Amino acid sequence: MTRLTVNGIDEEVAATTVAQLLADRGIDPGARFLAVALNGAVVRRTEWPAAALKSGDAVEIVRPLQGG
Amino acid sequence: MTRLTVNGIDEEVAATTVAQLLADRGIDPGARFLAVALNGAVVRRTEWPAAALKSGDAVEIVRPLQGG
Amino acid sequence: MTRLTVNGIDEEVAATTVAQLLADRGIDPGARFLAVALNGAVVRRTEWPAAALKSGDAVEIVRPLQGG
Amino acid sequence: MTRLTVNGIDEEVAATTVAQLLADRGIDPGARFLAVALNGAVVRRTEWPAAALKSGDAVEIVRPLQGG
Amino acid sequence: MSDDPFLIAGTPLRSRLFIGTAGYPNQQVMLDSLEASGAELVTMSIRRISLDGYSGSLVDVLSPRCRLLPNTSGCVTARDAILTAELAREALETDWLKLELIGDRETLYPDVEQLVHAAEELVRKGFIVLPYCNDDPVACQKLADVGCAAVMPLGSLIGSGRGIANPAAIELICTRSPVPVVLDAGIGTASDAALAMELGCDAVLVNTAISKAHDPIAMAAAMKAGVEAGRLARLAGRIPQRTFAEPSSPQLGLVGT
Amino acid sequence: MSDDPFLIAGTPLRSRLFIGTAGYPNQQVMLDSLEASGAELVTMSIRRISLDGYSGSLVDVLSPRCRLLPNTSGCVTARDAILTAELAREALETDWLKLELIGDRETLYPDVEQLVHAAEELVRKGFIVLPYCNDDPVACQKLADVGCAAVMPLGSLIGSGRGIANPAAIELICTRSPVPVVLDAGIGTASDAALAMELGCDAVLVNTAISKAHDPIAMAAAMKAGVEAGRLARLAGRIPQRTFAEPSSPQLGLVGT
Amino acid sequence: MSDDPFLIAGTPLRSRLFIGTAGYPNQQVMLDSLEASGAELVTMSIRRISLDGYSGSLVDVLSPRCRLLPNTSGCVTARDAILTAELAREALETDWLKLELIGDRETLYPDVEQLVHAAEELVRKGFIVLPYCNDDPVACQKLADVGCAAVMPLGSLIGSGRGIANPAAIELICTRSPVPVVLDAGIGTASDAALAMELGCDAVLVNTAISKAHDPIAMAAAMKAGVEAGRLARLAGRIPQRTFAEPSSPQLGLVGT
Amino acid sequence: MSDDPFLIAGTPLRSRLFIGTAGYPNQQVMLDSLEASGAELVTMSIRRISLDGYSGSLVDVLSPRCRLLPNTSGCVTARDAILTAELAREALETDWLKLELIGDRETLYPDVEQLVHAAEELVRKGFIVLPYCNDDPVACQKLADVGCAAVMPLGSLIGSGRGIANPAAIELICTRSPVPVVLDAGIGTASDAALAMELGCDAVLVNTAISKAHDPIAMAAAMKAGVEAGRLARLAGRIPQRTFAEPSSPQLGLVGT
Repeated sequence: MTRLTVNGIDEEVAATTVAQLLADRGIDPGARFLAVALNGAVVRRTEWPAAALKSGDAVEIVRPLQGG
Repeated sequence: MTRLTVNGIDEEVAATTVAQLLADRGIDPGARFLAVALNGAVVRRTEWPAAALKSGDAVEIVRPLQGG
Repeated sequence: MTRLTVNGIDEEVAATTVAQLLADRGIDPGARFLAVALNGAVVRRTEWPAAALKSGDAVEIVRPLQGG
Repeated sequence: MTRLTVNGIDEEVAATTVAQLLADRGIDPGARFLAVALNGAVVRRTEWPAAALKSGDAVEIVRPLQGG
Repeated sequence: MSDDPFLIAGTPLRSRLFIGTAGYPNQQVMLDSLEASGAELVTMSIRRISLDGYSGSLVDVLSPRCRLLPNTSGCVTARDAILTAELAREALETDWLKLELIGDRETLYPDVEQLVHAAEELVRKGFIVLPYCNDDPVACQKLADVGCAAVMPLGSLIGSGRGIANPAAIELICTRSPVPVVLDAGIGTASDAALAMELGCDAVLVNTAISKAHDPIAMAAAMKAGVEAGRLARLAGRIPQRTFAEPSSPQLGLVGT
Repeated sequence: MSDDPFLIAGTPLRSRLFIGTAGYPNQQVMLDSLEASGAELVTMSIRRISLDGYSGSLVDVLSPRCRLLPNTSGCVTARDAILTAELAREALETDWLKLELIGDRETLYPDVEQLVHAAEELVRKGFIVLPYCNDDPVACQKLADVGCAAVMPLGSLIGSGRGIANPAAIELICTRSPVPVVLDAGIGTASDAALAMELGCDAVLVNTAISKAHDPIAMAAAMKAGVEAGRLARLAGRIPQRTFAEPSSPQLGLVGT
Repeated sequence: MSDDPFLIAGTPLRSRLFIGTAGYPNQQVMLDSLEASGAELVTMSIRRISLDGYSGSLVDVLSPRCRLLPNTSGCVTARDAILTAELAREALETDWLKLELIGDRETLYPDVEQLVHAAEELVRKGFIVLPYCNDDPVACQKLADVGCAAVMPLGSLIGSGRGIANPAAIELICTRSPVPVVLDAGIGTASDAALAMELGCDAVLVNTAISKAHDPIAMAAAMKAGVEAGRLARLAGRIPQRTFAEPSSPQLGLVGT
Repeated sequence: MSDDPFLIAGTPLRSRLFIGTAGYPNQQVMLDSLEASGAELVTMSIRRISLDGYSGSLVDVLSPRCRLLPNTSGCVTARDAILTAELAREALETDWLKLELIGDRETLYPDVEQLVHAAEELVRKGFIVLPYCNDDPVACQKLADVGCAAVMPLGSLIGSGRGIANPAAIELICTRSPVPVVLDAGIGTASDAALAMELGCDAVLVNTAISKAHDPIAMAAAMKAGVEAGRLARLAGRIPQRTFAEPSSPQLGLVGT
């Protein structure tokens, strides 16, 4: 298991890549308008399958929402 | 008895002059800063003793008060 | 000749009716949007031929103009 | 002779110290409320006699004036 | 706005913008501005004909396009105002009247005391009276009480372009008036017209701000849009003014914090 | 107005009204308001997905209708703002960005010092940056100098509805700015939007005043008309403000005098 | 200011601040506030005595300290106002009168038409009439014409504390009035009083802003200073307002540039 | 007011009015105005001596009467401002400094970004720094955070006499500032100074409004009274502003009704 901070919350996950992390959460990686950052840097959608997660990583998974 | 309207209130009074009317109310006719009107006309202080009251008369008895 | 005050100006005129006065001035009495007052009272268009002028009369001849 | 920029103006002067420079200009070094900077650094009054001037130096000589 | 009818004296008007016809560079610009403004009610004055004969009339071109509202501008006595009103009715065959009674030639401030009396008599004579008045709610109430079809308080001095000098007074008049309130005088630009409508005015009368603008036709279109904007905003119900900030975007789920 | 093109960063925009998407009673009212506003540029925020899975997006309905302008609302550090900007670009495939960097959570006043630095870096990274800033002409100049595509000074506090607190400052910014000026924050009603345009602003951004109005759709239409009115008035060239009155009707030929 | 005499009806007054006596926490605070204000002219109302007998009077304490100005507050008809005025003269042995004639109980706006008629009659009866009126220059002129000793236009609604709603109107009245102008009603704080004097008013009448302040005595002193400040500034001749900046410090001889 | 002490950097000041020394008709008028103002803190600039010799100093006459506050007026870079500050300290033997860092020569608006950095360094060097800044609460907070002894936000452009353009912003700054707030720039007349104090400012700095007034000495006295009036009113606690009227006189016992 890997210790991550996902959207600000610490947790243990089985996933070892960004793509797996999304899948394990029931997030369709094909879904549009999603974006992911790993340790403060954006991970392009094409890199999700290859983007490895290691303990201590911080992941942000975001989407657009209403705003002013 | 005489039917008067005194400061807007109808009543029967025994008084037959303005001076008596004041006295019957415990108002010292010598008190300063008083003024009286009979049927819409001011009655000068010196005329109070002579100013006769008849039924239907309207009397105003006023004094200065705080104001803006 | 009759002494009139026409639109504020004193003058001698030959005209003896409102209709003549207009005609003498080259004002077509058939022209629309004209109005006439004689001594402070409006003279309806239909009364122009009959409306007699006597010395001392004041006549106003007006029309609409631009305004705010 | 030394090439200086004094209060923004380039000139050749004979003076070799700040004190001399002031004296040569008829500025009483004892006068109060004067201040001098040499190459962007303030030179305290006590150091004027010792403060050497070399070619290329920039000198500011200032005083308080009316202000808002 | 077809779902927002506007009536004066029972007559529906298709525009809440009234315009004056004076001071344009030329007649064509005036007509084009009238067109651009979409105004239905248009003011005219009544003046003596030039004595060297009478040469046609603006009315011919205006009357097919709009409803004429003659005024008594320049009158300083009730007598002159009433005579001018009757001549206007005779000349233009309309009972509608913008009643002006000036109390001071320099400020063109109305003489409200005479105004009320003249309005009362003209109402008696069957006129539909729209008086130019001050921004005093009691004066406006008196004018309504004597039968005026609307009240037309000033925003600021005629032709000054200073907009609405006392919005609180105009708003007070609007909340209390039993008849339509038409903001008259002082409008300088489109936001002034919009504000008038937001304060609760039923209509706005504009002349100089259009006719003396650098481009009168464009300003007429601006005033049309401004009146519509203000009316829509009034009906929409604006947010309250707050002393402190109120975030619009969601406050949760911020990145990286 | 086809004869009055408006470009930001070389891109023509068909409306000078930008609107926000937050705080509407529901999504349908938001979409109807967007329609009524005629706005092309529409703001969104970027937020963490709720961890219990992701359920479709507002973007699907908005993107066909308009150009999205993601913001960095809520960010208080340049680092978070820059990361949010890059996530926005990735998620929405647009380089456009409304840059917000808040210096105080209670007033939501921008932190202009950090704002300039973040803007500079984002411009370097290829973003089209529209920063929410204060009404300081020097700050606006710095933002233009670092390459911002526009400046968006506040009229008054976000969501306060207090309109334009300092019109002279906004006018000063407009007369001097080398880039378009978009009035952001504080607009409460249509006349505020009209005034902003009359002061010389190139566009207006509105959110709360529409979304929290009693009738958002009607207010969206009001804002559209207000922006048009103000822009037209600006182009038309308003009359000067005078201290004294200026009669509109002719001064000669008065009846009876 | 001994070098700046102020007269009403030929009577020199030592202060340009008039104060009302109503609404204080208690009589001592009122007297201390009067002391702190430096006011000479002080208003009172006239009311029916409570029928269960008469118990001494405020007048005993006030009359040695100041000049009393009875008012006709609350009157809505000329008849009642005139009778109240005559009772006041009898009770207080003064011809001075603040004439109030209310046209609307909710706004306490004056009924100017009745006011002019009542003023005319009271002047005929020998009163020195100071009428509370609206901010209409024509109304003020009429009041002067019928012989009022001063005019007292409202700044804003009585007791509202909104200050001077229409400074241009007050300034206009001041420039044209043949009699002293006393700003009455609406003053909320000291800067309002100063502004009134700067606009050209000869004096200011304040009641609620002092009596209902958290600390009436301190506010009385503030109003005294505010009136003096405004009067001094008026006499000193202020600088014009400029659109652009004007440096104060010398522009030459800057260090290092 | 002895019961209302005012300290900057722990130093008690006997007056809340600071004045500038520039632009007076002559030195005697300046000294008489200083006397009339009651000011203790007085600003001066630092300039190059005229090269044809040095001829005595204003400081000789000022220093016995007041505390000098040298400024860095005209400086556009932190480097020049810091050097000017150090020369001022050397020349006047004071650590007090009015820090000016101009971002734009036409508007004389401050360059707040450089201002914060220069202030930080000058504080490190032991100066008591009073920065002239914009009316941005975040900027004022940063200046306090780096150790400024006070903040001096502008009311409006230097020398413009436009008073306080954005009272809400000044009030916001006053409610939040951990250090004294001195209103600098824009004051045109006494009521502006009073308003500044009522908004919560601790002091006011005035130059042009006094020195360029028709009668500077009288205006200095007016400003003194205005500052006192505003401060007293602030401490007294003003009445709230109401939308409707609030009668002052008793409502019962009216005559004849």
